[in-house]
Amino acid sequence: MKTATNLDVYYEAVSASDKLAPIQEMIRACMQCGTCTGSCPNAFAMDYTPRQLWRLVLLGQKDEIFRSKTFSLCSDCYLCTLRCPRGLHLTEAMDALKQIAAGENRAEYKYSILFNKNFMQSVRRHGRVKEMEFMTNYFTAVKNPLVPFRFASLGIKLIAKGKVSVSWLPKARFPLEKIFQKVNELETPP
Amino acid sequence: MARKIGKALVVGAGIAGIRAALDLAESGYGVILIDKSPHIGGILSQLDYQFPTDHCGMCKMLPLVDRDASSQYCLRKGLFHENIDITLSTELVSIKGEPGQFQVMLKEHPNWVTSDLCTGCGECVDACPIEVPDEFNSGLGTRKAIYLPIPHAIPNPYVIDYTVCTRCGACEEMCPTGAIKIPEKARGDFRILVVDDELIVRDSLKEWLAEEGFAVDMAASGQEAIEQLSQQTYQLMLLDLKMPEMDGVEVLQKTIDEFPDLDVVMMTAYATVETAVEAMKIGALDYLVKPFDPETLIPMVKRLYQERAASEGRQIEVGAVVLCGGTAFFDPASGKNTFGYGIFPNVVTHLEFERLLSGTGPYHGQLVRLGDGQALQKIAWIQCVGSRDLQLEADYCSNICCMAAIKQALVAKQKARGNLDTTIFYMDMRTFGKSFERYRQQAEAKHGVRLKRARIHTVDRHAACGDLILRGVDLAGQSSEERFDMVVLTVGQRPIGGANDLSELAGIELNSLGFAQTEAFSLTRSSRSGIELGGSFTGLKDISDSVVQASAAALNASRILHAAGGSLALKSSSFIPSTDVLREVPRILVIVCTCGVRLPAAVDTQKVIEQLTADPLVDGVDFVEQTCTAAGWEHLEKRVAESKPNRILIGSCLPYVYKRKIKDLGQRIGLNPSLIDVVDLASEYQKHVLEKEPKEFITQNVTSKLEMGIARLKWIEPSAPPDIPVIQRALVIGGGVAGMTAALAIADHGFQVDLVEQNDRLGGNLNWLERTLDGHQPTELLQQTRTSVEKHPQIQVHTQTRVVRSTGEVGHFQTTITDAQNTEQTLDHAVTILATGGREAATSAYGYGTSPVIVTQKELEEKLSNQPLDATQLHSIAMIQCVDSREEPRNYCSRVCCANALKHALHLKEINPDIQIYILYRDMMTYGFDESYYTRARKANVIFIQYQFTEKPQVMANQESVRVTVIDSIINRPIQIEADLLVLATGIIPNLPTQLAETFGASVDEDGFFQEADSKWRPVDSLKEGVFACGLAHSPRNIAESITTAEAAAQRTLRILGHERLSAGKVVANVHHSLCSLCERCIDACPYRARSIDMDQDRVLVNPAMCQGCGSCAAICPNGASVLEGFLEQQMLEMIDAAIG
Amino acid sequence: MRYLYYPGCSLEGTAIEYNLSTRCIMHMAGVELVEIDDWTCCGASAAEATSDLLSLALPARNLAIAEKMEDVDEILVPCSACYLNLKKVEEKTRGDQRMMNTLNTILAEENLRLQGRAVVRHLLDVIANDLGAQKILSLVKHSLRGLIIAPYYGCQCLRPYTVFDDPEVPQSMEPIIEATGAKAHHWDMGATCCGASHMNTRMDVGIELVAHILEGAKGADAIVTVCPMCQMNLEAHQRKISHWRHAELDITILYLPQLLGLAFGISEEELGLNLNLSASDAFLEKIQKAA
Amino acid sequence: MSITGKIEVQDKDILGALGAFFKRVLETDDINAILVPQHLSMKNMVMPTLVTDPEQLNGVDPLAPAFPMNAAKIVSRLTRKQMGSKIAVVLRPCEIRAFVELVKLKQGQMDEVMLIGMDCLGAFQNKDYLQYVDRHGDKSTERFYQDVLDGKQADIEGATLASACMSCENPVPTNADILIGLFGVEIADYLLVQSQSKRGTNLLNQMHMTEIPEPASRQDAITAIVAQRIACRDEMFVRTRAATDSLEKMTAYLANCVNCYNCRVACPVCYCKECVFVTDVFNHDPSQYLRWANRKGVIKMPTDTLFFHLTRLAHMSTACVGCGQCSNACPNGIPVMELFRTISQSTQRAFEYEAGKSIQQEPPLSVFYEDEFPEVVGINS
Repeated sequence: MKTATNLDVYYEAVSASDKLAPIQEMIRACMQCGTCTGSCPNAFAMDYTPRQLWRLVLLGQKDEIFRSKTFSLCSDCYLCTLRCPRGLHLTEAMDALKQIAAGENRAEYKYSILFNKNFMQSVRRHGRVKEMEFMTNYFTAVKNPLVPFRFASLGIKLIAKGKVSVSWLPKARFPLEKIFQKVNELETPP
Repeated sequence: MARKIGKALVVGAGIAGIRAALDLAESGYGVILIDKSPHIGGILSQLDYQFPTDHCGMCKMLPLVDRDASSQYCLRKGLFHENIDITLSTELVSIKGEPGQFQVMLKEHPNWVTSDLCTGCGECVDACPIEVPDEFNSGLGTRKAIYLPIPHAIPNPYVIDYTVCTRCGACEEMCPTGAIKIPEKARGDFRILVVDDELIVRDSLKEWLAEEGFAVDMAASGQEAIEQLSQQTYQLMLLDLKMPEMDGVEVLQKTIDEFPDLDVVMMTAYATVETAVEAMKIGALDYLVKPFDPETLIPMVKRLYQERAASEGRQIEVGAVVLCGGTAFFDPASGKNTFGYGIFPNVVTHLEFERLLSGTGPYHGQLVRLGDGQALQKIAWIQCVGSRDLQLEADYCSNICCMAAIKQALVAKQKARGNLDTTIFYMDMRTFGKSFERYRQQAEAKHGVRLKRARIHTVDRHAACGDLILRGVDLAGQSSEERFDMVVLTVGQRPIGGANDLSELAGIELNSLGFAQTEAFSLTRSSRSGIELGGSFTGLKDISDSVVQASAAALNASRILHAAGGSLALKSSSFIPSTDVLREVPRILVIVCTCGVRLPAAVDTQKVIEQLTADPLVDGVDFVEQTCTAAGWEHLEKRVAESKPNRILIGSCLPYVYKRKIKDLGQRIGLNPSLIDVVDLASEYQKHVLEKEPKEFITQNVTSKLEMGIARLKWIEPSAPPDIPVIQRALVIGGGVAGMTAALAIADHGFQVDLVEQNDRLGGNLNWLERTLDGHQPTELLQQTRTSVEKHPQIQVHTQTRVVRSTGEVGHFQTTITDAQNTEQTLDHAVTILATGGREAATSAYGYGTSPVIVTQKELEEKLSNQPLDATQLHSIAMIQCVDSREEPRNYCSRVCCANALKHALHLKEINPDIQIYILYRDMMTYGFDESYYTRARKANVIFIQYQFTEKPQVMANQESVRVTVIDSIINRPIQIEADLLVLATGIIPNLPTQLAETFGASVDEDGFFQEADSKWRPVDSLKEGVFACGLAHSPRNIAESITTAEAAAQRTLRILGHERLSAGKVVANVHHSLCSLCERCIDACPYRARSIDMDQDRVLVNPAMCQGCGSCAAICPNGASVLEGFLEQQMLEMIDAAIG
Repeated sequence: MRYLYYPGCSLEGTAIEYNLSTRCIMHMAGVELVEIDDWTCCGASAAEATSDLLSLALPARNLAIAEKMEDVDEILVPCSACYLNLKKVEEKTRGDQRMMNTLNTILAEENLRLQGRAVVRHLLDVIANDLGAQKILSLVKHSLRGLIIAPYYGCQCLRPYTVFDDPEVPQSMEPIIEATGAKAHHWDMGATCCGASHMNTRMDVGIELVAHILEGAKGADAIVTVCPMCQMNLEAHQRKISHWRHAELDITILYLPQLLGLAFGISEEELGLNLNLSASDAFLEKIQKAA
Repeated sequence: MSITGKIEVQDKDILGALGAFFKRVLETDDINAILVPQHLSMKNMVMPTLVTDPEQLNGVDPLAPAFPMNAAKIVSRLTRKQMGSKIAVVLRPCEIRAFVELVKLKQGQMDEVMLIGMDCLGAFQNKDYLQYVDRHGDKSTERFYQDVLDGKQADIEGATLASACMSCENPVPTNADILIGLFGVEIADYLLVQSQSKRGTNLLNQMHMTEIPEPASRQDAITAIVAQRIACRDEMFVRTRAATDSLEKMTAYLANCVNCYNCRVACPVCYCKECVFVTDVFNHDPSQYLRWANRKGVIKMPTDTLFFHLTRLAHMSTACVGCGQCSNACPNGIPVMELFRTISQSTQRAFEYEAGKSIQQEPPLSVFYEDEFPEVVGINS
């Protein structure tokens, strides 16, 4: 018989204040049928399949979840949401996990978080996204010299086609500072 | 003796309807059995094989005593019972009145084919130009507008599908017997009013409809329409929704009450469909979305026209109604259709697959790929298609699909002689019924059916080879892709179309899912007294449960009839006093129907006469044109009156058609009807004619058939069938809810009942059950039932009493009982019901007994109700399901434990929402509508962890807490649960000592439960007639289900108790003692245990009421000491002789 | 016919040609497009991964402005990502007063107010259902007979809201393609995922997904898309993918309106065909020869 | 526990030794009577005698090549009901097997009989035996067993073993309580005695037999003789099948039958009180014969001969032990045994049944198994 001491998972009751709670709420009716995993185009690249991820969420395995790359690999294709026989909003639940990861600035998801952050900064500043500005900022932020290299040829192509204006600033500017602030205000608990 | 016979209406002639009808008819009531389809048998007419035996067996439902009252052959082919009137193609229109006195309106679609005249030659089919999908083969083939609804029915007249028939009359011309008469009601009499403000719409509609021969008028506005309606009678109004001034809805409101006979169809633009739907609520029949073309409009108008033209109303009076509305199935082509159903030819539903397996199916039972005709090699079943799917608003399980899929896989494997790979993709394998678990394990282990726990979402097709590709994920998380030749979608139940209408017209409630709602603790009682529910109308069920429920429904209907004064009829002998011809030399009159000119054209009639009259016993041979017509029959009777034969042989077609006529004729001329016989000549000689056989050959064939009939008649000994006296009392053993229910049911029919209970109080398990999953109160039920039993003047309760011994057989048992004071008493009774119950199994698994925090489900329930347990103080509870169950030696599912776990979990969550509850399960057996509680429990944050049988949870406990370690199947890692309480679901074991069962001639199955005569078709009977079982002694069941078995068992006894003497069939076995060598082989061979040896007299005895006339004894007896009345050896030899002559 | 028009950021940058061609063919079809004033970014997929509320507030702003503008309520959106984000607001506020109030609290910062009138329409929906194949056929001047075109729908115009087509087996593009005289390529990759922003963050995964799609298009002359993200993913990395896969997977990728424009006889320049990264000369030649 | 012992033979007087042994059996407390074949006078057949007086065992001769009847019928008569006493019966292996069948058919009981089975050397047909005994007088038995044990089957002093015996593959009894063995035994010195049941062991224990090991030569001798017989049997099967493989040939095979029903009377397992062939069923109307004749122009009289044999085959072939009494009884020399054994071979194999082999095995056709003979029943096809 296995004894408790050599278990690698230890289950703790999840308290309602936990950040996972709202996500657990979203997927409670899950019955582990695996339709999500079977449908996911990115499952092949995931460490935990979506079904396993939801299982970990239900079991409150927060550390395990945020060690996993699974949710960051969700490309929002909505197939699982469409197909889930329980009608669960799984893509939204994936997004919610991404949000927690972003909020906690978790190093594991550096690229996605930086990508999104820089994107949103661009939006916040100009109202519309300036691809050149945002990509440059992203490349700077990831601090990995290889990443921009991968895009170099594409970037040159785009510039050559005149699709990415070399000018950093958009023609029109509609800063969304107020909206960002208000959202932030509403989301910050009193 | 005054005979008050009640009458009941049974709606739906599927398996449940047939069972209910037969039960009521056998008790002596008159039954009207209707079905809206043109055949009986319901869905089962399409299914050839049933689990767990993998073949049919429907005939086992036929009456066992007084057998001659009904047909005694394949029940899938036909049902005839003298107390049952079957009207097909008939629908219910309304039910008015009170229980005991309902006025029911029926609508009959008269068939344009006179069934008595149709010989089934099929020439009409060749003539018919219309071809439509064949519903019998689930649309896998086509049929004509005139067709056989099912290929095997008897009688099997052709019917015309008037919704597609063009009335071209081709069939009418072809019919050789003039059986087809297409009514010439002109469409011109059908007046249609088209109301639309747009001229172009009015004009085109008028043009299309006029072309079809309808009378069409037009109105350009609502006002105009109302004026026209007041001047002229219209049958149909096509009404535009959006019109200036007065819109369609307003017109509808103004006319609907004034012209109740007017059908209204709304015409609407896409945008206003919702308004049109509203209009239907006011009273419009349907709507059409503009723009529409004639292809949409014309069929709809035709259908409305036909319904009006073809329907005839009929009012009947009945005391009670059994409503078996049936079920529909999910259409996988509806909605997203990710399986490619209807797109890929080899994606079929499991209903269609039944037809593929069937010898009468479109491919004659050959398992081939549709399309290229290659032998199937790999088939996949996908479970839960349209079930357990919240997106499809189907938060329920369809009960039967798991077993259906396993059965299909096994039958398919058998057909393919092993050269077939079968895989079933499932979520939970719900093998909750008796013997199902073993069946499943055998399928896997012995026959190699693969079961994979995975929900498949999409079926793709390989473009080049047509293979179907399934992608799924296994438990370990591995995605896999597999190819199959065929994919079978096991589709879930849906309420029948028109369920709402049916509920409205019958005045009964539906549940939120659209199935019929039953009352608390009943599976048959609808919300309206006097209307009982049967079959899958209350949720899909397997044959066994359907049959039990139908008998229970019959019982409750019978109660209503009885209470209303329609007491069970005491049957007077139906034997007709007639001339004693036994001592006379046979004088046989042979009458041959010429079927117009067909017979003389094919046969040398003179030669027939010559050959037959060579036999001195043949009194004469006569030819009559069409005995089936009134004139022909008159001629026959005249001829009989002239020659006064003492035996009559009629050579014609369709012998069953003459059954009633013969009875009448016999009565009139004082001849026992069994001395009049009909042989079917037509079907054979017509076949020979088609095959162009020479005339001599056909003549010989016909002669030989007639000679066989003569040989049979010569040897017939008309004697009254034997009967046995009945002591009209019942014994019920066991005073739990099942026993009490059965006792009350019988006593309510006026019969004395002895109820024997070994404990000092009645109630059994109800004494500790506090609540049910669906929120009903067992305590109240117990209180009521116990009081009724104790107060009932017809029930003698014997508590602290046991059965000592019993002798005898159906009709008269003598049972000795002994009470606490060891006082013996002998009871005489006709029937016995074993309701000895069951109990929660004891266990020593998972550390039970070592710690007070490890309890069973029952103990938890008791702790919760007596409240030594304060749920508000608990933090965490673990529950383990299937303890010692679904593995040898208790290799069965106890059916109630999963529901119980949910019940406790939800109850605990209600008291204390913060308790963490973990349910460790193998397969959640929340079958049927209980599935919604499973969902509810998950939503209430109960954590469900599936464990593998091979890796059971590990438990470590001290006196305060327990630690459960379980490998979660999904993440495949051990999870540890610290719990304050561990609850074990140990399942149910029966309280039916083998010795007790055997005392009554019954037996127990390998798990100690009552062994049914047949698990599907005679689920509460023992093989020995007169002994029945119900409740937990029969099988694990919840309260309502147990009660239903009790009602069913009671109903089965009423068939016997209702008679002073039990009449056997005419064909029963007998023993010629002088020839008998007492080898006793007949006793072994008798499948009905009807034979015994009388030690005192050294004789083999036959109980005529138990004997079913199967002839096994006569076959095994080497020297004819065992004989079957009506099948004498001389007679058989002579018939064989005639046949080969 | 008149629609409000929300081009979205991409159509001002990497997908200029989508914008050009959409405007061209709509003009040809007699459809008037009224660009929403001062529209801003819908949040793309980044907002979703950052904040739930923000991902609704950003599109809500645009809907609120739209509702102020004209008497038409329908907003035509060519970009699928933008479409979904805007649509999500429409769906989530329907019947949910609390959500509506929350968003309006935010929008009040810019003196905007959402009423819930706006109906978000995808370009494909409008082409397939409002114009219809019949109308397209009537506009074709240069039949594309002889060409085989693979319809690629992507995800977000189909899912999770099933508005105008089957979300698993979409078909709306086929009659339109066939109206141009070309043949639709029969494949089952039309509704699969292109990997979205994986190309930026996890190129290995993105390439895997795109490679499948390109492989599935074998036999077609071009793939048409209705989303800038899909277009970019399918066309930008073809060389690399071909190299990795050891197969020639280059194929022309066009926006649907570009294809229609060609059939309508509009010049390549006007349609911005020169801006495509993957419009091969061979394909353009075949177009010339078609008919 | 089986016991093997020996019956000492003095002066090569085997029959004498057997007589003495049976006498000792009869003298035990358990046994009140013994059924054993004896010569009543040397000119006679050897017939079963029921002996209670040990002094009346002088003519014991179970080794004579005479087999006038299958004694299973006699044992059945004796045990059909409770007798109240215990008897020992000395039987050939085929008689034991026939009795086992009869017990299963409730025509006898095992409780009160002690079965003593002899290694069987075979026998002549009745008429051959009478000639043989005529020729050799009181030496006939001795000459016979010497010849047979020397390996002769045919042409034993001008006579031939009955065909049934020549093709009998069961010369050693099974299901006996006590076996008396000859094969592979130096019968000049002793006879082998062996218990085959608990009851037999008990009895031998009471008799204080000298225990010896089974001689090594015995199994070889048995194997050899069984092989010889099986070869003979199989050759007979081939011959008989060829002679009966069509209705016409079968009719010819049985053409000599005169409906005397002797074969039925002689058959040990034909147990009916009154055969259906002597009931009214076959008492046809006189006009019937003419009708039959009319149909074909000629019919063989008496009728129903083929039907009679087919009926018996249907009823009894699964119980046939191959004792050959039917052939022995036929006045017209029809090889009835050959026909029955050939058919039985097939029917018994079909039901995986061997007549007389085991008391536990249910006779075929008592129970209908849904899954048997799918090709016949038509289910599952």
